[in-house]
Amino acid sequence: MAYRVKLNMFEGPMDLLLHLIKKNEVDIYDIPIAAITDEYIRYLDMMKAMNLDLAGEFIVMAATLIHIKSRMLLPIPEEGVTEEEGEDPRAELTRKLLEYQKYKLAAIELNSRTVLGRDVFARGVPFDLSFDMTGESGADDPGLADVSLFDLVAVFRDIIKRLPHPYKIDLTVDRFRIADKINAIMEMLSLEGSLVFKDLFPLTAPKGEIIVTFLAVLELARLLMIKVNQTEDGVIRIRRAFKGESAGVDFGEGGAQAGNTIGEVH
Amino acid sequence: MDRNALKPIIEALIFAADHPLSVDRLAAVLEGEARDDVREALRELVSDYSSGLRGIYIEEVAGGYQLRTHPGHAPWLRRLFKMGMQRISKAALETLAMIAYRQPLTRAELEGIRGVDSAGVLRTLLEKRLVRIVGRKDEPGRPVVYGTTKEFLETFSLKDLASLPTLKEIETLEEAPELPETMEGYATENDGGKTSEDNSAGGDSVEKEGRGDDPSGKGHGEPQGS
Amino acid sequence: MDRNALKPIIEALIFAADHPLSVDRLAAVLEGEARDDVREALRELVSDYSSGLRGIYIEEVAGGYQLRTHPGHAPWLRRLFKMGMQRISKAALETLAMIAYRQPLTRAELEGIRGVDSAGVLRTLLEKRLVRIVGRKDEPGRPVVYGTTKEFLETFSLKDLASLPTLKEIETLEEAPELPETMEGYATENDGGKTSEDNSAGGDSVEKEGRGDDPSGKGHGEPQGS
Repeated sequence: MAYRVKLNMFEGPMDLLLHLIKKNEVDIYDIPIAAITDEYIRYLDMMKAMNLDLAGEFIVMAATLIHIKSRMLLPIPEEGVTEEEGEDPRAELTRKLLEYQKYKLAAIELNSRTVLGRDVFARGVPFDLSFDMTGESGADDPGLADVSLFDLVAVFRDIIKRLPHPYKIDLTVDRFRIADKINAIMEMLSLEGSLVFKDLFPLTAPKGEIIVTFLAVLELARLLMIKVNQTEDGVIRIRRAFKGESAGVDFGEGGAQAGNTIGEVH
Repeated sequence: MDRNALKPIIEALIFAADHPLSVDRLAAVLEGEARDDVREALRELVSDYSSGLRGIYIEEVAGGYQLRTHPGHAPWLRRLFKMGMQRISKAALETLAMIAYRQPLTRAELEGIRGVDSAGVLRTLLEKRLVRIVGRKDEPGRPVVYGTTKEFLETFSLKDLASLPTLKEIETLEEAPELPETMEGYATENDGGKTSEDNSAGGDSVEKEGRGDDPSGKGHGEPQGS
Repeated sequence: MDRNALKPIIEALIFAADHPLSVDRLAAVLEGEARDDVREALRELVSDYSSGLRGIYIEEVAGGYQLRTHPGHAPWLRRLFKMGMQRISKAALETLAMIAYRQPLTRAELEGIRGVDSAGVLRTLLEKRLVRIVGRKDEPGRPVVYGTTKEFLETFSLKDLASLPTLKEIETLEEAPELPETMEGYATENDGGKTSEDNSAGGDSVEKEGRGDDPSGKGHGEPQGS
C-alpha cells in the first residue's frame, strides 16, 4: 500500500468508546459489552482497511473489551463470592470512561471561558494560542474543529453503505493517489470556499477513489490545510484553514511535494 | 498621597505591566501608601472602567489585575493582528483540564486517563508555558510531575485555581452536547442546531458574572470574514 | 456604526496594538466605516483621555496614535520594572542550565560548549548569587570551577539538584525547554526597565516575557510543587 495516515494525531480509543456509547444511547453504567465490543472492532477494521495507522492503544482497548466480554460469559459462582470476584467485569472500564468523560467536559468548560488571545486581548501581539495553526508536522491537533474523527468515519460508513455495490473495500486501486486528490480538493476549495463533506463522495465514484478521497481529507486536516466543521444543520463542511498570508505547504505545485509530506510512501 | 492621586498611578502601572499586577505588587511599588488606600483606589479604577462605553476593562485574573479589550471586540482585534479565529485543540484542552484538576500529576497518570500518548501535547503546553514541571513524584523512577502555570490562569481568565468549577459542578452541566453524538442523524440531516461557538457547557460559569452585564461588546457588528 | 460605537473599538485597537496606529490602519481595520467618522471618533477619544486625572493618554507619534503612561509617572514605572522583575538574559539562563547540569565546570569548559565568551554572564550570575565558585580543577593553571547555589534552587523552586529533570526526560519531550519550567519568574529578555515608551521591543514575545510580575515569588493560586 502506498500510503498510511497516522491516526495518533486524532482521537484515542477512549474517545471512540465514548462516541459509540453516545451514538447508541447506551447506559454507561450498564454497557452492553458484546455489542459495543463488536462495533468497536468494526470501527477498527474499517479504519485499518483504510490504512489509518492505528496507534497501539486502540488494539489494547480492543483486547480489554474482549477480555471483559469473555468474563461476562463466565457463570457467576453461587457461593463464596468475595466482593472483588463478584465485581462487575465492566466496573473498571466504566470508572475509566466516567473519569475521562469528566475531563472532556472540563475541557469544554475551559474552552467556553473568556480566553486571553482569543476573546480578549491584553497589550501587545497575542501569542499563538491555537495549537492547530503551527502547521508543522509535529502539530498536535488536526483541523477537525468540532467534529471528531469518528464522526467522519461514521459518515464515511454511511456513504459506503449507500453505494450500489456490496460493501467491500477494495484497496487495490492505485490509480487514485492521495496527492492528486489533495490537489483536487484544494483546488475546489479555492474556487468554492467550502465544501460539504458528503459531496466529495459521489455515488458513482469507484470505491477506491472514495477511500482515497477520505484519506486525503484526513491528511489535509492533519496538515492543517483545511478545517472540518459541523454547521448548525448538522452538515459537515470542510474549508480552507486560515494560514495567514503565507501558507505552509503548497500543494498547488504538483503531487511530488504532496507525496513527500504524506510520508511513509512505500 | 490622596486616593485621587493614587488612581492614575495605578492605572499607569497596570497598563504598563506585561502581566496581571497583584495588590501586593502595587503596594510594594507604591511604598509608603497604605495598603487599604491602594486597594480602594484600585477598586474605584476598576469601577471607572466598567462604567460607560469603553473598549477596555480591568479584569481580576491570575492573582492580579489586568487591562483587557472587551470580548465583543475580538473580531476587530483579530483583524488588527491578522489572525484567524484561534482554536485550542481538543487534545490540549483535555490535557490542560486533567493537569489543572489533578495536579501535580505524571505523564503516565495523564496517559492513563486519556488513553493515548501525550508527549506531543505536553511538549506544546510546556512551550506555551501553560504547563510546567513542578517537581518529582516520590516513587520509583522519580518521574517529573506537571502542574499549571500562572499563564494558564491568565489565559483562561481564572482568578486562581480555586475558581475552576468543581468537576461535580461540571457534571451537572453534562447535558451539554458533546458534538460527536450529532452524527447519528447525519444521513437524515437532523436539525442539530449546534455550532462550535456555543459550547453552552460553561454558559453560566462563575467568571461571567463580573462582566456579563456589559453588552457594549456585542452588537457592534462584526467585520466581514478576514 | 455610529461614532459612539466606534470609539470603544478604536480604544481597544489602540490599546492592544504594540505600535502607534495610523488613521489609515484604523480605517483599514474598520473597513466600511467612513474615514471621517474614524477620524472624528479618534479625536473624541484622545480628548476623553486628556480630560481628568488619568494615568495614560493617547499620543500622536510616529504617524500614528499610541496609549502611553504619563511622563510624570515614570519614577513609579521604573520602580515597577526594577523591583522583583529580576530580569535575566537568555544567555544567563543558558549558562545557568549548563552549570546546573554539568557542575562543577570551568569557565573554559562552559565557553567550549556555548562557543562564546561567558565572562560577563558568569559575573552577573555570581552577583545574583545563582552561581558560585565551588573549588579548583586539578589541571594546569588550576582553574576555578563553578556550581549552582542554594539560591538557585530556591529561585527555581527546586527541592534539590536531583529534582532537575534529567536530560533524558527532556529529550523524550524533544523540544521541551532545556530548563526546568520553574524558570517562571524570569524574563528571557534582558532589557532593563521597560515602560510604555519602549514596549515594542517585547511585542512578539508576550508569552516569554517576565512572568516575574510577582516579586513575592509565590505563584498566586498555583500549587506548590510536590
